[in-house]
Amino acid sequence: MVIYLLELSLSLFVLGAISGLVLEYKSVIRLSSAFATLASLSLIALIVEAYGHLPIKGEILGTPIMIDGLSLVFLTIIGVVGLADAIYTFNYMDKYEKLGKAWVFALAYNAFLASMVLIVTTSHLVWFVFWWEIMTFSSFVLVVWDEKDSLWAGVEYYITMHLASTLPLLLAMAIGYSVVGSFDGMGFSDVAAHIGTLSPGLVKLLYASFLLAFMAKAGVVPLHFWLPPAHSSAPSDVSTLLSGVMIKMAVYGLVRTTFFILKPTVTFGYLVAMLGVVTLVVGTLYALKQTNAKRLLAYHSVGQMGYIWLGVGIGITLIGNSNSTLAFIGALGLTAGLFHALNHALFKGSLFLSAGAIEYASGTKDLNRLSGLYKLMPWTGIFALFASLGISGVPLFNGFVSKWMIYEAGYYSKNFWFVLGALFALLISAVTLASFVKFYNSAFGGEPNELTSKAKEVPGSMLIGQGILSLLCLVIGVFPAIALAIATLPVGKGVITTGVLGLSFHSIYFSPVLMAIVFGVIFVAFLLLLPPKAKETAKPWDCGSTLFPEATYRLRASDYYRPYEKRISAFYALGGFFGDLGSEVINRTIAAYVWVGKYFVRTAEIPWVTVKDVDDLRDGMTLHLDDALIMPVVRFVKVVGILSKAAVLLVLIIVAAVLAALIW
Amino acid sequence: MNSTIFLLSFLIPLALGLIEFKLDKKKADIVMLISALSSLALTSYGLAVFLGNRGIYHLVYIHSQGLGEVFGFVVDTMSVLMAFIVSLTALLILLYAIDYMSPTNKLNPVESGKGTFYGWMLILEGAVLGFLFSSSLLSFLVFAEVIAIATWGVIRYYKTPNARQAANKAFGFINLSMLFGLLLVVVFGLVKYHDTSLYALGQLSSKATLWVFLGVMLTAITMSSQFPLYSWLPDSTEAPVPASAFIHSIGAVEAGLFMMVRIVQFMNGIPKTAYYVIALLVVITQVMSIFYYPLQKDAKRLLAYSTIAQVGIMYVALLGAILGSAGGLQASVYQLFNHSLVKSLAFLVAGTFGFSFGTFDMKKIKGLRWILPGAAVGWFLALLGLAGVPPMGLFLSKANVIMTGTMAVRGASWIEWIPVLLVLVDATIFFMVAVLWMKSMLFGEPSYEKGKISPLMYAVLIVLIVVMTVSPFLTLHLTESIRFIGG
Amino acid sequence: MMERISIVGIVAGVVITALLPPFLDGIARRVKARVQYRVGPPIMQTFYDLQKLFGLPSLRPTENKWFRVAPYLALASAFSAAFLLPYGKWVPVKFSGDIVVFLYVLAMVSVAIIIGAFSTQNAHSNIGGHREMMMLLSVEPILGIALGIFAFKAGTLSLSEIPLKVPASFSTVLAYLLLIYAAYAESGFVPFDVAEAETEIAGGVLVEYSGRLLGVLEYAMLAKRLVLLWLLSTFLTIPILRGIQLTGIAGGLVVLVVQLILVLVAYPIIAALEATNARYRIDQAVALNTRIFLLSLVVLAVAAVGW
Amino acid sequence: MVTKERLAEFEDKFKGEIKEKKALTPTQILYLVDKKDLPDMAHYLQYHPEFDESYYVMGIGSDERQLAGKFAYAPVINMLDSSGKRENFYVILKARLDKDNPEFPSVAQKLPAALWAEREVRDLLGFKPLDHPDLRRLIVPEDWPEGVYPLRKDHEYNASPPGELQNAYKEVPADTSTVPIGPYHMALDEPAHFRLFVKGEEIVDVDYRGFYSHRGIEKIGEGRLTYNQIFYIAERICGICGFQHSCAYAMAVENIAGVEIPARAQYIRTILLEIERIHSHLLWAGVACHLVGFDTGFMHAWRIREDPVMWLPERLTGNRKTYGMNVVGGVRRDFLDYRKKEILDKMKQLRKDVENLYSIVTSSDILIKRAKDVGVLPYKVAKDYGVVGPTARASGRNIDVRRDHKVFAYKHIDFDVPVYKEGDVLARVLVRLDEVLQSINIIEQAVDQMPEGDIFTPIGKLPAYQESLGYTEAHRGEVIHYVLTGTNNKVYRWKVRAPTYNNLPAVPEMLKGYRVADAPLIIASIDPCYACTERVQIVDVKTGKVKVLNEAEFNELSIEASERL
Repeated sequence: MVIYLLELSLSLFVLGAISGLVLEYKSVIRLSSAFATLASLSLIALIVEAYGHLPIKGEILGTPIMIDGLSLVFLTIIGVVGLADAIYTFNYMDKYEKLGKAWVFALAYNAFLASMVLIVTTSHLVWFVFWWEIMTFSSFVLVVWDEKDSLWAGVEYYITMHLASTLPLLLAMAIGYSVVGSFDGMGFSDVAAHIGTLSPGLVKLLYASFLLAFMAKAGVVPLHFWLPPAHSSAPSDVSTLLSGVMIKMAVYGLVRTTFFILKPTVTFGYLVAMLGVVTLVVGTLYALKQTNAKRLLAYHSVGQMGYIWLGVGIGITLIGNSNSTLAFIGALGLTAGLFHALNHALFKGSLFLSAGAIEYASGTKDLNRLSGLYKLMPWTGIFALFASLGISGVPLFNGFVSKWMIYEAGYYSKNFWFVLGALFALLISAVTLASFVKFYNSAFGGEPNELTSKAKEVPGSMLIGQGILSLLCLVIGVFPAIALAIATLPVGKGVITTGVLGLSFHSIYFSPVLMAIVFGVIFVAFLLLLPPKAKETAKPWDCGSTLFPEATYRLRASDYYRPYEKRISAFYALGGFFGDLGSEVINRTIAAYVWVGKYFVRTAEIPWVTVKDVDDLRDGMTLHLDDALIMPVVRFVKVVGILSKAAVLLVLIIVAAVLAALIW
Repeated sequence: MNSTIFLLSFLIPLALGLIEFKLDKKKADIVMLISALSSLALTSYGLAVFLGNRGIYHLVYIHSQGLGEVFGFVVDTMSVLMAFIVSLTALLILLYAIDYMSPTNKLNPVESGKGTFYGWMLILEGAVLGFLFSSSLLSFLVFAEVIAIATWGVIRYYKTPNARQAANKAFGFINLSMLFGLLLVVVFGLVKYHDTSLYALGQLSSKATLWVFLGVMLTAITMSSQFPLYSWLPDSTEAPVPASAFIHSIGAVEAGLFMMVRIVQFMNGIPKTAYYVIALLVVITQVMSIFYYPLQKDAKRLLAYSTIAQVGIMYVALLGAILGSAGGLQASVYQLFNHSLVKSLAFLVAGTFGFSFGTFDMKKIKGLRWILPGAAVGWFLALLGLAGVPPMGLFLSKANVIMTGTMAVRGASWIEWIPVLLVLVDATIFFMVAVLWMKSMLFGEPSYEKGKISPLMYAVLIVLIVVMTVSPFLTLHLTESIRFIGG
Repeated sequence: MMERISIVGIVAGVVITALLPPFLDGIARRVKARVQYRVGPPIMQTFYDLQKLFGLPSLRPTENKWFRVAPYLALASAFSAAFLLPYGKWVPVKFSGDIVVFLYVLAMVSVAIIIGAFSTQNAHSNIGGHREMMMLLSVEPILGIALGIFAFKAGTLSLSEIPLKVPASFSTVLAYLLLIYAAYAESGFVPFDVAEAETEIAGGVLVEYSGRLLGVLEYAMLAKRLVLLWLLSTFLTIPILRGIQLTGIAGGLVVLVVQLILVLVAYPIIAALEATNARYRIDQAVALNTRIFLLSLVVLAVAAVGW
Repeated sequence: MVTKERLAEFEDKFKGEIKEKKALTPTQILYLVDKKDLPDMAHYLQYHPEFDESYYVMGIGSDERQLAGKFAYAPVINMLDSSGKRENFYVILKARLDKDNPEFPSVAQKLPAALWAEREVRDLLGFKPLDHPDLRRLIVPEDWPEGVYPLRKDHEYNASPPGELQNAYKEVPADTSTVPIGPYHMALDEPAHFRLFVKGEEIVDVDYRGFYSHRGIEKIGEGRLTYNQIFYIAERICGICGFQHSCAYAMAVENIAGVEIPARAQYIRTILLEIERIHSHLLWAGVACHLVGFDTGFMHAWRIREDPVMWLPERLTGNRKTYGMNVVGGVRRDFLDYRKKEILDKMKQLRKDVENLYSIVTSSDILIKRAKDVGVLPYKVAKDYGVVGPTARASGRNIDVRRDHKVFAYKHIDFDVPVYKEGDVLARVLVRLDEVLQSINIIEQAVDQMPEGDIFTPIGKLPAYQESLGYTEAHRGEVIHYVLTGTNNKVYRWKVRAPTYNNLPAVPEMLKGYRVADAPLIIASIDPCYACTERVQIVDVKTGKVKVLNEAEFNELSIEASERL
């Protein structure tokens, strides 16, 4: 049954993919989004169906399928975010009508979603890598969609992926194959079974290549540089999938490979956790500076990914621990990480959709130029606010619960480094809050200016898309049990007992519902006790000056937190230094290449060109080694003028020789 | 196992090819179509029959006391599949050629003389098909010579000085290599054992094995343009695009490798020295091509270097085979199949540039997706395909090569890892170059007004894309039946 | 769920949080007046002020409804925070591991105020809001680390259990100092009142508010100050008294009374401090906070070493 | 007393242009010059190497069509000799302008100090300064119609033509947001509008618009009141420096009448001037503390200001402020001898209180932090803008009219003039605190040395169409009055220039690059007195209606102005 549902959704994706045959732009978009929506729905149905009886094994088109708790968590992410995003896409893509190529979109968009579904369901290493590549490929096509500033971002993204994600994966795959020895025997479990026979060096290599591959895809520092440009220049519905779903695939891969192929070791766990801490600090502090709405969100994706890795890292470190309490804390950390991945998919997805709506309505994503949108697009405003509160980890929103679990896990690990990490996570969430105060207020606060005054609320489908995700943020925030029911599957029950009222694990208890009731009661009580009586309106107090430029009477996004950033400028300087270092390395490599390349090209013909970069070399004539050896002879013969005869001669000799041999 | 099918499948093109020289225009087209179609029909029928009852059939037609097995067939998965793919690709290429070799071609319009072109092409096809089935080094030699001549013919077709030089170069190099390689081996074989049959290779003493191997290898790597004598291939892009497509995807280049595979298949106990020699040459080739990619601005030359590297990868797989893993053979052949399809697509797309803009200079071409959408998609897929991105077949075959390679060298000294890892490096470099070129070529402000290519050409491209995407999954398991034969 | 709630605690919490702040403020004003050779207003003056403000209607500078909701959100957050603190032996709402909750809920007060301040097209209130945010940004870490040290030492994250378990050690003493500083700065007493800064940015976050809304907002701010002070007094009281065996209602009451006394003593001191200080510029305040923050990291390390 | 050779050089240089020269008093030289070289002359004089402290004082514009059939424009330069001889004098360069087309080459293009003066004459008299850098309207309100010039003789003082609103503000610079300070703002004790263009909290550029509290002082004075009646107005120009103004005015008239007032009268004026100075500085210190949120300092400063500082003049003159002591030729009321002791005691008490206050103020180092390195005004800028008073002295300008021009009894008293180089707010604070102590010295000396004798020399009829300057060093800097007498004891043209008029244009320079949080302190640090600065025509900004003032109403207004603090 479950497999049928999976096949159903996949085939719906396929239908969506080929809906490009309809040719007419709008209808193609509508059709493919419709199919994607249905497919996502059937995914959700699948989740409900599969929930009771895991794991489920099967096969589709020769690729072995295995759906267990872990897959289910990520299927949920794909299903829910995919649903919202597909609905959102109905109208959103009209923005790009003049670009045409709707069929490409249909193809890439559905392929993207389908590939991710297969990634989390396949149990075969080679197919995993295969779909992984398809995912990268289709996402690249979608990233470079608007063909302007996105081009470079997309290329950067794709090349980085190929270098840092594909290569290691291929290597790992090869190593895996080398122990298994047959294509069909590449199932996760089979590889795991044979891993023992590897030499320790190769095992280390295996760990390293998996880690590198998933770091790159997750945008973990120092491999995060591709993420902000790519996410911010892609169409918003694509950014949602990238940031909400795709980078989660890295988390899936990390957990899957670590627990199902390799063995979770302590050092590896520490590595992951520390990478997480560094990432959450760097990503979020950089996000604080951004004034481009989507860039800001993208940097937060980096930061939040740090939280997830911290949780997972704690899990990897402690889950195998002999001390049962610590092992338990490990399980908690892992759960927290996965739960946060789920939550991040929700609020970040919603935020990107809102950013898209803002751009759709006002034509810009530059926060400096936005103002007073709340008046004109209240729904988008509300949704954006909920999602912002969610990501800032404000109580009663989903972000809080998972972050709280991460803190608890880090703290109760009784390990100074994890405690420190948890503390940093806590402090950084204040920074997150700050930067979303900026995001929300500079877009929605104040009064509309001449740019935004023309904006109006976006079409219904886009609102539904945002609404689904951002309301889920609130619901899960109050009733975490809903999401935790799924998030706890991988580590099995008993780690966290969740009820409608709250969640508890060994003596730790928190009840969002109770919190909500307390807060709500007080709030309503005061509202009833002292209802606001503010009938009379007035324009904001400008000290009674005449002819005042009202539009400029507010803080611009680029002005927020200047003193604070100045305070920590040393940090940014450090970041800049590493950035320069990276680009320097690349430049040196190219220079070195050009230097060598000079010997492969005759640049004498190029007049007045000093060879600086590769492009100059291209105009020269390529030299060949064998030419250098043989051409003199040939020229000599040519000078003698009997080349053609020589050729004939050569043939004759050969034939003669053969005949001679025959007569022998 | 009735082998006349295969006999006809290459005799028809050879015969009709000779007739073509007298024809031109429509007539030529028709004759060409007849021969190409018939050979495809025959090979596919043969394939069907073969799949019905698999096995390795060895048929001897001419056998003499002095010369042992002069002419015979080895019909096995490898040759049959290969033959099918060759004839299929050949047909597609020739169909493409019908409209390409026309007065509307911007770069070099063709008023007359189609006949000669078809003639050479058909002979080439026939020779290759014959080559595939050959069961003795002697017939390998003969067919190789024919291939060399036909190659010479198609390359010099435009008769420009460059074309002539390139043609002579190709011809000269191949023959040179044969003079000191295959020819010597054959002569040696005839003189010493009075037999050049592949089946005889199994019984050679290890010393003899080494020398025979090296001799054949010299010719093989020259035909498939590996290190010492490689530069004829880039120059051969002077040929008409369909010709280049043929040469690069299923011509001399692949023939060379094929021969090599056969040798490895039939020999046993190949000494390590041979391994090191070929490994060295392959590594050098790989490194060179890595350096050559970024220097090219001419679409066809870029593809040429990629061919060198791709064939190199096939040799890397073969290295695994030499170390004794059958997986190596499979990987090598599998790579061969996928490459021939992707590469022919790449060349045919590149051809449309010349056809509708009159240039192959990738610097000059901008905004391709606006002015020639079909070609844009084709180019996008072809380049990424060559770089080994799924769903295009080369991903699977490269993965295959690496996996088998790793398995072969696992636990060996680090030196033997080098060729395997180089495959990854090479793929990456080509990938970067490809992506950067696509960025500049496909998008942005168009540099030419809208170009147009005929529906037939479009059709060919689409068919190729489909085949290229589907075939890897079909052939994957077929190739697994390739095994060592000799001994 | 009921076992998590203590009715007595709720009653105590409501009474204290509702009535104490204006009263304390009255005392503070009186003290300041004395320092300045003035007679000063009556103790109840703040009650009168609030009463007056509650009676007046408010102007509406924007259609944005968050402007009107924000003060109530702030007030509710402040009270919710108060409900997490122990009153005597009674904790109104008891979670375990609620330090994090407490910190966030406390931050919510500022967040609500900030959202209100930014909802209007007014640079003064915007600047006020972003100063408030920066104060939060630079003080919250110190508060977090101070509490973190206590938790680390006490071995629990529960606000009501830490004071019962925290051992006396070098790092704990330092942690107390940090806590005091953080609480003072977070409450926005002079010299940290940069967000209101009446003579610079005309009241900052408050500038657009008037009448009842203003009243609610000021009430929320006062309540927040009390919550912080109460946290402080709890952390001082219970460790001192836990030595003596306090059991039953009586014991609880004793603790409650001591808490109250501490607060009543602390407030005039704060007032005196306020009276004898000028206001920091925001960058100076942030600079000071970050310095203290680095210091607190050192303290944390000390705690980790085990002193 | 000025020796010939001091001026010879100048006269040679501009021989052609100088039509006529006359010495109004030994230290006030008036040249009647040709308008086309005004800028060069002004520039030459201000930047003369031997007079490096000299500065542009004011530009007098007057409608002399009834006398000479022409308009007149007269920049005044205060020549301060730095060669040690201390031969200081005022130079008035009077140029006559064509009555139909009153245009002249702008001095402001060379001297920023002249910016406001020329905007003023454009607003009020319709002169046309050619190539003036920025000719936005300065004084008349936004809704005042173009082409109506209130200070021309043919304009009825109560006429109020209708007009429509027009924008006289700077453009908002790119990427900045705007923060208004004033007209109604806690940081200002009088209406004025600073428009700060900020990036974050950092000030990028500033626009100033003021003159909200115009009162018809000059216009009303001219041609309607006799020279003695004008005292009422003169003293009520400002509530804080009222006595300074009346002294300056008295001095100008006495110069014209050519009388030297009795020594005792001079001492009395001196004492009251210093008391007024102490009062003002204490008041200012209080405000400054309040602005940085240090209310304790504020309260204490003002407590001291009440008693003894305002208690004392009440005893001496009958008024706590606005003493009403002056009359042309001397003072009204004499100090009875037993008051001397009182004064000395109060001074003792005051000294104690002030030192106590200092300790309170400096007890909070945050206050120092806030004032240090903030609002720096470099020496050069200070000179270019002709900044005066403590503001100038804090920027290293060594100028003080009391000393340089030996007014009243100061010539007999020794006191030193505090000068600081730093030029930041802190320096301005320190200058003022030092001056308070200096003033206490001066008063004590004066009380000791005060000679016997009468306090008043009567003056008969004033000569018609004579002109002269009068000046004192007010607590904010040089106050200067220009009087041109008319027929039968009326005043034909009376021009008042308060110190803030010179200091205010430099404020934007001080604000740039600092933070919004500093702005109130920086603005306050020049101790601005808008009431002084903004005399002239009365216009209610809200309605644009002109009130007709009789003397009584007028006094009320002035009293309000003084009570505004």
